[in-house]
Amino acid sequence: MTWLSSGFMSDVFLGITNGVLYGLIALSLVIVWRSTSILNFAQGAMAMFAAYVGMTMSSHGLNFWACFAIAIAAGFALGGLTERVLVRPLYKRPEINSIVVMVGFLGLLESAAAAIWSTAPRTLESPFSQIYFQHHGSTILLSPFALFQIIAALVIMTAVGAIFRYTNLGLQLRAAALAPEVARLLGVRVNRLLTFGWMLSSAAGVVAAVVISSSGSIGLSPTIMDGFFVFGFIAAAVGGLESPLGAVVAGLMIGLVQQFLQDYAPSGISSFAPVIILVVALMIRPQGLFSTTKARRV
Amino acid sequence: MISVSQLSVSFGAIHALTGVSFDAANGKITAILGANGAGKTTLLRTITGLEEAASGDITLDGESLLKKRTEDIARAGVGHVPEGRGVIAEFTVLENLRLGSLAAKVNFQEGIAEQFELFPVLGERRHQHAATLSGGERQMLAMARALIAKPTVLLLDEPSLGLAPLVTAEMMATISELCAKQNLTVLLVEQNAKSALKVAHDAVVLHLGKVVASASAQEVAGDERLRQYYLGLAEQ
Amino acid sequence: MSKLTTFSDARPTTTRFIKATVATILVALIAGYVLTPSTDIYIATAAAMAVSVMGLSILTGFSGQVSIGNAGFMAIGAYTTAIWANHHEHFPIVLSLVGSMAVGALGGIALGLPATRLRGPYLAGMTLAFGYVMTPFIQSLGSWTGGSGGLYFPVLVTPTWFTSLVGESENLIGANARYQAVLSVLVAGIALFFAANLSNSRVGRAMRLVRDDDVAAELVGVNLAQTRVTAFAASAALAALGGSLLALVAGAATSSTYGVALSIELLSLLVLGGMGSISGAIIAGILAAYTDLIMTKINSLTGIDPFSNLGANMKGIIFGVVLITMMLAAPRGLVGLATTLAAKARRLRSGAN
Amino acid sequence: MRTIIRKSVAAAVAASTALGVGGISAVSAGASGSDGVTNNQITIGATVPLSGIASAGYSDVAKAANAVFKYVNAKGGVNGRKINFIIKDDCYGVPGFGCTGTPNTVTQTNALLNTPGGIFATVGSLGTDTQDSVRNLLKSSGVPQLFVNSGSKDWDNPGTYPSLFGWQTDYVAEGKIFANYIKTNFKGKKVGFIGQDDDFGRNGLLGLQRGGLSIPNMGTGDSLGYNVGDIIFSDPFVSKLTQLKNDGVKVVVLDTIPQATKKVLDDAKKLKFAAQFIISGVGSDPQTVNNKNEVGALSMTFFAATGDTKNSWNKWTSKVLLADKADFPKFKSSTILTGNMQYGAGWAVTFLQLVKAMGSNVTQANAVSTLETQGSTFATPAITKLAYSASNHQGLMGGIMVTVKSTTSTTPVKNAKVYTTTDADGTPLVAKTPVNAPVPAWLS
Repeated sequence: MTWLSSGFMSDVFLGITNGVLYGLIALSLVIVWRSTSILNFAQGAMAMFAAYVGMTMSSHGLNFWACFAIAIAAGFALGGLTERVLVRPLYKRPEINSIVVMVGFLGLLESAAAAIWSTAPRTLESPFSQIYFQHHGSTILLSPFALFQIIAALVIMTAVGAIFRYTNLGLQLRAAALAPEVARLLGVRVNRLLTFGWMLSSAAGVVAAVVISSSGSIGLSPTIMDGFFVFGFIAAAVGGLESPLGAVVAGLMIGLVQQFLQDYAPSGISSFAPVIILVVALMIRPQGLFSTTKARRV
Repeated sequence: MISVSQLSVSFGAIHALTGVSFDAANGKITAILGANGAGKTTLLRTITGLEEAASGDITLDGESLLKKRTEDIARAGVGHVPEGRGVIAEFTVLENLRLGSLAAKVNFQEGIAEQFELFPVLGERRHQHAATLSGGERQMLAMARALIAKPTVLLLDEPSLGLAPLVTAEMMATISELCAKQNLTVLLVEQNAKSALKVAHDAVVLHLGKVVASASAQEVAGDERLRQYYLGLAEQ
Repeated sequence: MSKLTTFSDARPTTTRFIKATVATILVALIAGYVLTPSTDIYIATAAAMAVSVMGLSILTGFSGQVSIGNAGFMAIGAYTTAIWANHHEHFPIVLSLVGSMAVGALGGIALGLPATRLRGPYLAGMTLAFGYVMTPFIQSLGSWTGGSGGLYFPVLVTPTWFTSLVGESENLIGANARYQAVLSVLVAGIALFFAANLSNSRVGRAMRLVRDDDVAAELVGVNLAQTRVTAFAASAALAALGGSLLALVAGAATSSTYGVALSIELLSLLVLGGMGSISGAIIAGILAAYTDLIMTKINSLTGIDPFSNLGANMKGIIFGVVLITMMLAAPRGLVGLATTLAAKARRLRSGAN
Repeated sequence: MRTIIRKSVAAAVAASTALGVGGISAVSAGASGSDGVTNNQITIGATVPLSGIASAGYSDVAKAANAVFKYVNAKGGVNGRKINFIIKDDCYGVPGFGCTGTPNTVTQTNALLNTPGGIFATVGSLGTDTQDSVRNLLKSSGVPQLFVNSGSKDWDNPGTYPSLFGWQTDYVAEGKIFANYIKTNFKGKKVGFIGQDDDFGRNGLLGLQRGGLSIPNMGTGDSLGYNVGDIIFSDPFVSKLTQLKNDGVKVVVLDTIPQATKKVLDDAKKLKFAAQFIISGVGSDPQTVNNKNEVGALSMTFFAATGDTKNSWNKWTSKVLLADKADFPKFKSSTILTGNMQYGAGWAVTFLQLVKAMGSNVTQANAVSTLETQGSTFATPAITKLAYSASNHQGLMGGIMVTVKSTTSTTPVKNAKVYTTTDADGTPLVAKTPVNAPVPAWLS
């Protein structure tokens, strides 16, 4: 069983552990993009903010899972509120309007979080051991927490996929995204569904934020999601913003490539490897690798 | 009864509809006729709230529709098969039908059984994506999707567009049959006045956003002036 | 979509000139005496930022391509200037500025060529990636760029004729700052003039045509790819000029300054000022230079302790709120807002007559 | 078409001349040529990160210094002059949210230079890259750059930058002290190193090598160095630590910033790699690192251990911070100082001593010569003397080994000695008894 602790498998495990988070963030970007054609630059900051709302409850004596639940609830609320107040006036406006508003919201949330909770990182109690499994004296780079992280991300991804694929709600969400006018003519309450799409996306992001901030002593800080957002966004663009499956696969791919480059490429390269992946992928297929739409609408 | 009174709609400086008034009787087919750009599609879209009226009123059984949202109008029993049919190409036939049934809260299994009886070809292709259907099949799907919600009013926007004459005739026959069987109020927008007038009870002729005639289908069909100038029909 | 502000104006040239002069003098006076008594460095920064914002305005305002990576071009300009200055003890400023613009334009073409295939969020993503990669890329060039520490060179030496001209020879700091301010404003004035020219040229019209309807543009014979790449090149050249001016003022080029955050700031300033207009770019430049002072003022007026969590982050909060409300309420920026208000006032006046 | 162009020209020219006029007319109100000194006040400034990524922890440095100045001002100042301390937020040189309006170090330093009445010096500005970027600006402006908050070697260069002074023990000297401790206490054990791949890590490694340890130089892509960018987006340490563990390393020296220290300690725990960690003072402050895994690690400080509540300077600093309710609203008499607070108080006291020593002759030139001639006699919270001279602008040259006792405090190692040294290869460590200069009466 030494192959599990080999350098190759070590990189695979670490790559997957990071990659599922990129995938989760990418997925939540795709949900919003598909339904409202808005690229949510504030996605990471919204997740961070909701995570703060929930996780600071631990200082009131609540345990990890209760705080997690509150954070997710806060994520739902924040997502809904954002759609109603900020995003709704942006439909049918030029693209730059939504980019700027969401960028402004990103700045507002990060500064507000720093003002309320300070920039000092807040360590979160982790519910699972972070210590890597040992096998016959050699270390396998997977820990109970890493497994929790991978499983939690996969569960959310599967749940989101199942909602879209198999439920009536999902059918209506897809219809509202593909043909909003037709959906309304069939009695679908499109506005409510758009709000719900943002709530769902926001809550999925919160799961990523909570896992990231409790995955070590780095802790929760206002800017914690910045880097993850950039990589999640790159994953979404590489996978094709229309494709949830593409987002997840691209997220995993970027996690793995980054990990392997870190060990086998000169230092410094790995920090911008995902950008190279993005450029190459967009050169091959400008609409994303997994997108089914034949060409971008102009 | 759908009752339109003094309805005006404009897009910026362009007046799409000006002072349009007519009644569409329950359980009857009212054909809305006129040339391209006469305002037929705008009329239907205003009824279901997709366009905003500048003045006037539209009522369904006495209740105004103007302040209502599209989805609420649909839930009140107004089915609208829009221009170009609006089937969702990425969905299968079944998914399209299921989408149509959700808001009305009808029994889906019974609903599809009914529709497949009415349009057997849809039953055969139930798992195919709508993108793979022919023009006629798509029109059937669009109608079935509207009918599955058991509407009391059905708005049809150019159902014959792009269909072969034989298919058009079949389609018109189906509409006529439905109207009779289910006591459906139908507003039928058509450029193809000839086939529409065959099945319609009443007809409204629009020209440049104004009503030039509103009478029984027979009367309209018999008016030589209307036929020549507004409906583009040659002498009988 | 409402049309963006363009430069066409039917009023006579002289009136416009006088009005523009009066308005700008007023702004400069307010900036000079109300906010702080010593303004030269702020003016130099404002000029440099105005040029950089104008660069983004050409790309985003004229040709409709959203970029979240223009600070990368500023970095190219800053480092070209810094490397040049480190290799030549006496460097002619004009050559240095022109050289930076040329290298910047090359960078613009290099990014513009692949970017022409992309639209919307993919284009934004590509530029974001470019901006993101610039900092580590510059740092990885090691001895050439001074790594993460950056490059330093003697600050702009003020010629003696200038020092005697302003009569401040006893005060080196004052004379230096004055020289930098005058130089920056002069260069910015020339750059903005060229931007205005570009806007009204055949190329500028082609850009706007492509922005509004690229299918129609192609039908009337506009070469889409060429127009888009030209926009990238012009935009990058101006951004590089702005970066070069900032580097000259600083006597340094540091890679961390030109990160994604600055790109986002450029975009925000563009929106606040008003896209596609020269006055918008000038307003944006002034805002950029004075934000910090304004915030200090706000803190002292509201009595918030600048060291407290709230005080230290007040800037970001206000910036975010202003950006959001501007975009939702006045998407054409301060210039658009002023135009609308002026038109309203005119209507009211003519209504009264 | 032509007229349109002419109009735009007109507008652009109008704009540029107007701005120019605005600039020139501001002459009379502009910098007056003075050096920030009046009969009853000395104006100094600093650029520090109050917001943005680097503000956590570091913002306490300037706040503590500010508290010291407020305390002394309240007692009437030094020689009748109060200290007017202007702090500018430079966001660590990185503009961004919370850091809008391009307030990078250069702009903010320029803003300081243009303070009405001028400034006497920048004192206690923070960061290596950030302060490197304004060395020339300050030099050409004739304004001294005092007590830069960084352990880089860049500040000790009196030939090129005669009015630039560092304050803290540099990373090379720290490395030599670590090497000495390792050679005495961990004889024969294999030593590993992880450091930041820049000036910080390279100088620290050089110190270890000059102290007699055989650790290879950092190469690209090897196990020794990491990029700051890497720790933001991923975790470069697992593979490095695995390699060290497999190589049988028992002692690991870290030249890491606090965020990286956290990750290394976490990863070592995850890997069950129980080595003795020795962490640079820059990256070891327990309250900043705030990690249970740090307990037991070794570090170096040039102050009394934070846990030493009996130390006179620690007591004095606590008293000063307690008096400043505005900057330290949550500080209680029982609160344990952080390294950052000690640090801010340290250089603030040094500046006060400088002002005291200058007497009535408060000029920028005299400040430089006073530091060079009398700096080594100043009583400060530091436990070694400042080594300022005409040829040394570095400042402190030594420190004492401490153990991290808890996530809030440190304690000296057994039989702790204060060592002083120079950076040069081969110069030995000199053991000294800790300087514990009493707090001068005029300060207490």
